[in-house]
Amino acid sequence: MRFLLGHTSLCIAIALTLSACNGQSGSTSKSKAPREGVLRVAADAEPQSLDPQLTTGHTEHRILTSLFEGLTTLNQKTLEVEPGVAKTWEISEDGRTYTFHLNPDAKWSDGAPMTANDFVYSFKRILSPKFAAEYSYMPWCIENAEAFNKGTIEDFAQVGVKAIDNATLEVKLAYPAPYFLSMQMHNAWFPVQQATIEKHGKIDDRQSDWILAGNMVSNGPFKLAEWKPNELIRVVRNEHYWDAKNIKLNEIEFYPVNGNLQTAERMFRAGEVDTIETLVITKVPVYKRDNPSVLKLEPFAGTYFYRMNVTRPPLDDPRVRLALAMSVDKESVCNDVLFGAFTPANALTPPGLGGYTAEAGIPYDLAKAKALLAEAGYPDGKGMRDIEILYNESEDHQLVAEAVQDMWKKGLGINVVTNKQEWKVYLSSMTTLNYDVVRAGWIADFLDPMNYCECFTTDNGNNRTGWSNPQYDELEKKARHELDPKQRFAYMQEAEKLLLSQTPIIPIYTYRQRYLINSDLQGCDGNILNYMNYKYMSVTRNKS
Amino acid sequence: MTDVAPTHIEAGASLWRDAWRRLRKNHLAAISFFLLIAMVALVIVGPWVSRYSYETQDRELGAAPPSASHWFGTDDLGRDLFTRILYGGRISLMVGLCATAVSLGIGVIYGAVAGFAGGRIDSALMRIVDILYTLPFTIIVIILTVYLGKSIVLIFMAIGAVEWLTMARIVRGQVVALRHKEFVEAAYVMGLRRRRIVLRHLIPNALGPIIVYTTLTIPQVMLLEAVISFLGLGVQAPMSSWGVLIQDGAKVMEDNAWRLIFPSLFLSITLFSLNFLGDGLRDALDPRISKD
Amino acid sequence: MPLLDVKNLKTHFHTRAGIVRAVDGVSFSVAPGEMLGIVGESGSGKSVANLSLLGLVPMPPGKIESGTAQFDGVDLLHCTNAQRRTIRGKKISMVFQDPMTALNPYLRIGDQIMEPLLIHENMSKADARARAVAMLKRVGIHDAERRLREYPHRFSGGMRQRVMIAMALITHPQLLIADEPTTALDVTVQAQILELLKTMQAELGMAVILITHDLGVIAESCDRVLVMYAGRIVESATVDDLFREPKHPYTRALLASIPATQEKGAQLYTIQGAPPDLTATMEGCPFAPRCEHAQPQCKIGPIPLAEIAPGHATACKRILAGEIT
Amino acid sequence: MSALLDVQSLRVHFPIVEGPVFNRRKSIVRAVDGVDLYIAPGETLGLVGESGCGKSTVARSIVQLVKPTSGAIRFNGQDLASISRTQLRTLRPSIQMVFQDPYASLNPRMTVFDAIAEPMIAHGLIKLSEASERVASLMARVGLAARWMRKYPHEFSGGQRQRIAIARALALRPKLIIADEPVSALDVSVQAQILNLIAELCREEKLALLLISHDLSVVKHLSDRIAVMYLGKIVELGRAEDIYHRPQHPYTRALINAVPIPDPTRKRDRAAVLLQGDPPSPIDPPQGCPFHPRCPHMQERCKQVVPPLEPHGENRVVACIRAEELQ
Amino acid sequence: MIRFILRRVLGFIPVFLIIATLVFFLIRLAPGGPFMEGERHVPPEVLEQIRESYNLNAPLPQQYAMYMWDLVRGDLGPSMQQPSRTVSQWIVLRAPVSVELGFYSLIVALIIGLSAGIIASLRPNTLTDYIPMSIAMAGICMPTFVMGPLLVLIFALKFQWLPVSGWDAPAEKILPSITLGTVYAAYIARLARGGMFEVLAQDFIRTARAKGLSETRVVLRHALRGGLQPVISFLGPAAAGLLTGSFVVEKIFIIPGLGKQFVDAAFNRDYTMLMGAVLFYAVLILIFNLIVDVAQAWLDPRVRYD
Repeated sequence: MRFLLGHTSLCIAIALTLSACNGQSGSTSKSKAPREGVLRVAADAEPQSLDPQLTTGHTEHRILTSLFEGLTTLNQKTLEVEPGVAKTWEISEDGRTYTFHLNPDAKWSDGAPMTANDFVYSFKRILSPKFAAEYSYMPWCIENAEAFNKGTIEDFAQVGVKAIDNATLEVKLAYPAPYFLSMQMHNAWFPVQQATIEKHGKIDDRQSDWILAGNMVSNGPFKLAEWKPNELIRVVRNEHYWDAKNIKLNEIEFYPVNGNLQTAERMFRAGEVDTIETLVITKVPVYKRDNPSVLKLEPFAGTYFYRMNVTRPPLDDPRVRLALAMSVDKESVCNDVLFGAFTPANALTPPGLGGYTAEAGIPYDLAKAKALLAEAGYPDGKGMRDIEILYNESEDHQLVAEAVQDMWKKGLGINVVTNKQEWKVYLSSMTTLNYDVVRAGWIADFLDPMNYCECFTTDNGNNRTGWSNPQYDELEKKARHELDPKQRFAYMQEAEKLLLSQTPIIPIYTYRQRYLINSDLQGCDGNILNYMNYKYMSVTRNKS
Repeated sequence: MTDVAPTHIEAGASLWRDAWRRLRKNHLAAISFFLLIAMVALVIVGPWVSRYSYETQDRELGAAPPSASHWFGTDDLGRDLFTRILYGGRISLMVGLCATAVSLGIGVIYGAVAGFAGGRIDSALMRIVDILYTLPFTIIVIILTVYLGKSIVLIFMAIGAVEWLTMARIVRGQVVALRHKEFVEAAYVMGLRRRRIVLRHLIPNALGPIIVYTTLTIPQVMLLEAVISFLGLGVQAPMSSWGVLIQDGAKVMEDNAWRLIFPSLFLSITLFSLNFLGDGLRDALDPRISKD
Repeated sequence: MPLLDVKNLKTHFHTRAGIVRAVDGVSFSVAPGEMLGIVGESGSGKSVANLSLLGLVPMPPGKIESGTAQFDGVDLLHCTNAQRRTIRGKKISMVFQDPMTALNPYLRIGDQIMEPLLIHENMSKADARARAVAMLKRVGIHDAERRLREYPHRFSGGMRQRVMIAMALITHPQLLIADEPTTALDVTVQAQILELLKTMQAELGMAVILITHDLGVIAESCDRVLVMYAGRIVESATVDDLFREPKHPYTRALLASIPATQEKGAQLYTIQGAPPDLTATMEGCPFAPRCEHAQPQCKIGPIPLAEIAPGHATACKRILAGEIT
Repeated sequence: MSALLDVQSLRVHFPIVEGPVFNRRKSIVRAVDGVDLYIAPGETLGLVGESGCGKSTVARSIVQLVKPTSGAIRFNGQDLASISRTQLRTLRPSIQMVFQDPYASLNPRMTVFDAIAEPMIAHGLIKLSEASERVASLMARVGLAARWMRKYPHEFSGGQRQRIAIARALALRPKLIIADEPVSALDVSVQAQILNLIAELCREEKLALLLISHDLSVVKHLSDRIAVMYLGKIVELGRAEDIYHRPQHPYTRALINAVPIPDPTRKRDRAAVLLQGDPPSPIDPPQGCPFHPRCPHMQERCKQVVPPLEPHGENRVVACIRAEELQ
Repeated sequence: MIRFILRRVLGFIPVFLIIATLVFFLIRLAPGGPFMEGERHVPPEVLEQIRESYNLNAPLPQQYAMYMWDLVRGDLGPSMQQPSRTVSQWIVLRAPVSVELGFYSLIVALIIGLSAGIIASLRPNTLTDYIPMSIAMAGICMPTFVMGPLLVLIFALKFQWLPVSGWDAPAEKILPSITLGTVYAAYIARLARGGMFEVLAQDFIRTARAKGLSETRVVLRHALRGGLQPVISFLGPAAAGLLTGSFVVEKIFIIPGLGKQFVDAAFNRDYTMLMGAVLFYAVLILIFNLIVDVAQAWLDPRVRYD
C-alpha cells in the first residue's frame, strides 16, 4: 500500500497548497448567514469593472450607485430630481447653462472635501479620447464635448464645463436637454478623485488598480471594502458621506450570480440572500401562487419589440408589416407564454415615462391583418416567402419567437422560420440589417419619452430597421428643441403615431421588473427605472 | 499436388454472422439490441401515429402534467411532450450516430496511421492532437455557424471534428501495441501493402476498445448537440432534440418534473442499451472469446 | 503414511461449449521427501489437478466435482478458504511455468519473497529480510541484498525462476509443486534449475511434485512418475521401471516420438491424430483413437489403473490381459 | 553451388534506453554482431542457440523486419537493403517465414481461408474465384481438411495452426522458408508431425530452409548444416552430423549435453558438464571470447582475444582458440 | 529523469507557440469583436477610439507580431471586457479555484469510479458487476446541468445540509465536486474494471494466491497497481476535461473559476482574456500529460522511453 499512501499524502499536500492559495483572497470573507444591518443581494452579473466611467451595465449601475453619487440623484419613489453632491442649482433661460452649488459637507471617502474641479476632472476623463469609454458619448450634450472626445479640439478649456470656484460648477450644454438633471443618476456622470486615479495611473488608463478594494476612494453612501470577483463585493457605510446619518445599513454584500437566475432564486429560498435582482421567469407563477408577499412585479420603462427590415421585400410594404404586427396576440404572449410576467404593449414608448403615455397603438386584430395582407397581394399568405425571426440565445426570446411563429403561420398562413444566433453574431446581423424580423428591447436611460422617439430618426444608430421618414425626423427635431413640455409631448405623440402606422417595429410587451425581497428588507421601493438607492434601505432581522 | 475441391465447408459463418450468433446468446446485449431497435422504430413511426405535431401549440393549456390526452404532459407553449420527444429522438439518434460515425472515421484512420507510421510522423501527428485538444470549442462552433451556415450535417461535422481526438489516441495506442504482433509481421513478410495491413489486420483487432469508446461517445455527442443548439448552431426551434429537451426540463425540474423525467428516460434507456450492446458486441466480435 | 493422498479427483470446467472434463478421476499419493513426476501433454490435466489441490482453479467456470485430498490431516478439497490459506504458501508451495509472468512486475523482488514470511510467520520485516537474503544466496543469486531491491524485469529468466523457487521455499514447505518449472527456460538453464530443485529437496527434505511435458526432465530428476492423458492417469511407475519397461501404448509412443532419441535421416516417429476433445464423453480408453494397438474392446467401459508389477500400474486392457507386451 | 541466400557480416544493433525514468542510461544491444551465412537452393541450414543469442534477429533481418546496422543480405544476388520498396514487395513471396508461436502469428479475426488466400490475392497470383480451390489444395498439402477453411484460428489446436501458417507460407511459392522455432510451442507428440511435414515439403518442393531452434536435437533431423550462435556471433558451423556427434566448440558441447535425455541411467554424469550462469547480456558482452565466463575450459588468453571463426576440418568452422587442444 | 522532463518541457515550446498562433487567428475569424455596437448604438468614433486603445485597428500581422512579442515576455495584456484586471491577474485569481474544483472532482470520480470498477471486476458478469457499473453509468446519462440542480434541490433546499452556491466554506465545495466528479466516475469505473480484470487473470496473481494471501491482499497489493494503469493514462485527458469542462458547474454553483471566465471571454470576444485562458489551459494540459507519463513510469517499473 505504500504507493497509495504516498499518493494520499501527495493529494493532501496539493489540497493544502490549493486552499492556501485560495485562502489569501478569502481570508476576510464572511459567511452568508443573515446578520443585523447587513444586506445581502444576489446581483445578476459580475461587474465588468467598478470604474463608473467604464461600465455600461445595469448591475454595475446598481453597485456603483452605492459607491458614488453624481451632482444630483433621483428620489427612489417619485423619481424626482433630488440634491446629490450639488445642494442647489440654477438653469439659465435658454435651458443651456446649469450652475451647480456643491454641498459643503460633501467629502470623499478618505475625508478629502469635494470640489467643482473634481467634476471637471471626471468629465475630462470620460471624454479623453485615449480613455475610450463606451459611454463617452453621454456627455456629448455638453458644449464642445463631442469635439474634444473625437479629438478635433485638444484643449479641454473649450469644453463647456467650468469650475467657477471650489464649490460652484458651471455646465454649458450644446442644446437644451430638459432631462439633463435626471441623467446625472447615471454612472457615466459620477465623479472620480484625481489624486486616486493618478496615484494608480494616468487619467486615460483603462486598466488601473484604483478600483480595487483598499485603493478606491469614492463619494457615495458606501465604500468598497472587499471585491472577490465573481464571488462577493462588500461595501460598508461611508462615514464621510454628507448624509451619513441617514444611512441605515452597515454593509451590503453583492453576490454576483453570473446570469444564472435559477441559482439566484435558490439562494433566496435557502435564505442566503435578502433580495435578488431578477427572478427567473418560470418561477413567477410559482411565487404568485405560493409566496406572493416576497414577489415584486413592478412596471419598468422598457419595451420588448420586433424590428422589421424594411429594406427587404416583402417587408418593404407597410401593409405587410402592419398585418404582421396586428396578428401578434400580445395578450397570449404575455399571459400564456411568459407566465404573466409582462404587460402587453401596443405602442413603443412604455406608459408613464415622464408623464407621457402613447395615444397611438397597434391592436391585435387578425381580421384586419388578413385583409391588409390580401391587399398587399398575399391573400392567406400565398406568394409570401418564408419569413425569418432572428433572436439571440435565451429561452424567453425563443418562447416568444415560437409563439409568434405559430401566430403568423396559423393566423396569416405565412411560413416562418426561427433563427437563433449567438449574442455577438446576432448583434452584427442586426446592425448590418442582415435579418427579416429581429427581436429587440429598449430600456429608458432616463425619464423621458425622447429616449424612444430619437431612436427611429433616419440617422440614428439605434434605428436598425432601414426605415426612414422625413416627416418623422422633422417631428423629432421639433420635439428636441421645444422647451414647452406640453408641445414637446404633442410632437412626440404625433411622431409615434406615424411610426406605428408605418410599422417598422412590432411592440410586444412592456417589461416588468420581477424580483424577490424578504420581509427583513425595508425601503426597497420599485420605480419604472428600476433605480435603487441603497441609502434608503434597511434590514431588521426577526429574532425568532 | 493433389487438387481437392472443397466439397462442403464447415461453419461457413462470416465474422459478422458469427458475432450475431454470439450476441444473441448474451441476454443483456440481445435485450439492449431489441430495445434500441424498438427505440428507433418508435421515433420513426411514432410521430406519424401521434395526433399532435411537434409544433402544435395550445398556449392556453401551457405546461400541463401528464394526462390522458397528453401522456407525457406538455411544455410552456402547450405542445405535446410525447410527440416532441419522438421527434427529438430522430434528431438525437441521428446526431448521435452520424457524428459518432464521423469521429470514428477520422479518429480511427488518424490513430491507425499515426500508430502504424511510428517515429517522427507519429509524434508529429499526436502533437497535432495535443494542440487541437486545447482549442476553444465554443469559438470553433461559432465560426462554423457563421461561415458554413446552418444545417444538421454541419452538426455532425462539428461534433465529429471535435470528438475524434480521443478516438485517435485510443486507436493509436492499440495499433502501437498490435504493430509488433507476429501476425502483423507475418503480413509484412507476405509482402502486403501497408494500407492492407492497416485495414485488414490492425483495425479489426483494435475493434474492442473502439466499440467501447464509441458507445461512450454517443451520449457525449447527444449532450454536446444540446450545447451547440443553445449556441444557435444545432436544431432550430420549434424542432427539438433530447439534449435540448433535457436542458429545458432541467430548468423547470422542480415545478414541471415531467419535462425532465421523460426525455431523460428516453436518453438513459438508449445509452444503457448502447453500453450493454457495445460490451456485447466487443465480446461477440472477438472469435476467441466464444469458447470460454 | 503418505504426505498427500489424492483420491478420485475430478475437476470439470463448465463452459458454453460444454463441460470440459479436465481432470477426470485421478488418484495418487506423495510420500514425504519424494520427488514425484507428472508427465503429460498440454490439456492432459496435469496442471489442473495440482491447481485444484490448492484451490487455484478459477471457479467458475471450474468446479471440483468429486474427490478427497488428505494432507496433514486436512482434506484440501473440502476445507475452508481460511484453512486453505494457512496451507498455501506455508506447507505447500508452488513454482510456476513462466517466471516472466509469475512474478509481480510492480513489486520489488524482496517484497515478494518476504511476503509469505510476513503473512504466515508474523515475522518482523528485518528478520524476514535476513531470511530472504539467506534464501536468495542458497538458490544461487549473488549480491542478494542489492537484488532484493530490484524489480523482476531486471532479472534474466533463469534468475527469476531462482527467485520463484526461493519464494516458494522460504517457509520451508513440506510439499513443493513445481508446474513446468523449466519449460520457458533455455536448455542450459533448465539443467541448472533442475539441479537446484534436487539440491533444495535434499537440503529441506521436502516432497516435490514435478509437472512437465518433457520425459527427459522426468528421467533426470524424479523418483516416481505418473503419466497423464486426457484427464486420467494412464501409467504410474518408478522412473527406472517406466523408462526401462514402458507399458501403456501412450507412454511408449511418447518416448518414441522424442526427436532427440531418434536417429537422423528417417521420418520421425509420430503419434497419429490429436489429443481428444475433452468436452465429449469418453467411453473406454481415451487414447484408443490414436493407439496402434486399439481394438473395439478398448472403447468399452471404465478402464482402471491396475498394478501390473509391484509399484507399476497401467490403465490398458490389453496390457493387463497380456495381449501386448 | 551458388548461394540462394548470402548473408555477409551482418550486424544488427539496437539502441535502448534502460531504467524507467531515473538512472537512465543509453546502451546498445549488439543482437547480431557479425554473422556470415549462406544457404544454397534446396538446402536446409539449422541455426541453434539460446534465447537472446540473436538467432531470431538474423531471421527477422533477412525478411527485412529489422534494418541491419551493417552488412549485406543478398537473395539471388540482389541486395535486399538497397532495393526499393516496390522491388522488395515483388521479391517478398520468394522468402517466407514460419513463426514460433502459431497462436500469435495468425490474425485471430481472419478465417483460415482469408489467411491463406490473402497473400495470393494481394500479389495477384490468383483471382478470388479460384481462391477456394487453391486454398483447399494447400490445406490438403499440409494435412488439413478443406472443409475447415471457414473456421477461425482459435478453433484449431497448436499443431493445426502451425500447419495453417505453413500453408500460408507455401501459398506464395517461396524459394526459401525461414522457420523460427516452428515447434517449440507445440506438444511433444505434435512436434514430430510438424517437423516431418516441413522436411517433406522442403524435399518435394525443393525449398531452401533456414530452421531456427534452441534445441539441437530438433535441428539435427532436418538440417544439412548447422550453425551455432552465441551472443550475436556464430561460434561453430558445420555438417549436421558432425556438429551433433563431434562438437568442437565447448558451447556446442554444453548445449548438447544440457538436453535432458529420457534415460535415467545417464543422469549422473551430466552434473559434471553443467553450464554455469546465464547467457550474458548482449548489452555489454564480455571482453575476449564471449563464452569465456561460462566456459569450463577457459584460460587467461580467452579473456583477451576474440577468437576468429576458423576452419577446423572439412566443412567446419569453429571460433575457439583452444579447439585443437580440446579435441 | 530531469533530462527527460526538460526535453519534454522544451518540446512544449513549439506546441505552445503553435497554439497561440492558431487561437490568435481563429478567434479573429469569429464574427463580432470585443468592441461593437451593443443593443444600444455607440458612435463609431467612440468604438474607433476603443479599438485604437487595444491596438485592434492595426493590420493583423502587426497585431500578431505585437501580441507574440508581449507573450514571449510573459505579458498577456489587459482584459478587454473586464478591464479591472490584467489577463494574468485574472488567471492568477481564478485558475486556482478551477484547479481546486477539478482536483476535488477527480477525487470524487476516483472514489466512485475505482470502487465501482474494482468491485465489478472481482465477479465479472454477475450482479456485483452490473449494479456498480450501472450506477457509474448514470454519471454519463445525467449531465451536469441536471445533476447539479438536482443535488442542490435535495441537499441544499430540502434537507438544508449544504449551501446552494459559493466556493468559500468547505461545505460549499461538496456539491460542485460531486456534480463534476460523477461525469468521470463512469469512465474510470470502466477502465478500472477492464484493467483489474486483465491483471487478475495474470499469472502473478495466481502466484500471490498460491502464497496463501487473503483475497483482499491479492487485490490491493498485487492487482491494484497494474490494474490501475489504464486509469492513470486516462487521468491526463480527464484532468483536461475536468478543467475545461468545469464551466457548467461553475455556472450552476456560482464558482469564481476560470472555466466560466473562459466561456464568457469566448462569447464576449475578449480576445486577450480568451488567449490567456486557452494558453493557460494548454500549459496545464501539457504539464498534466507529462505528470501522467512520469507517474506511469513510476508505477510501472518496466516502462521505458525511447
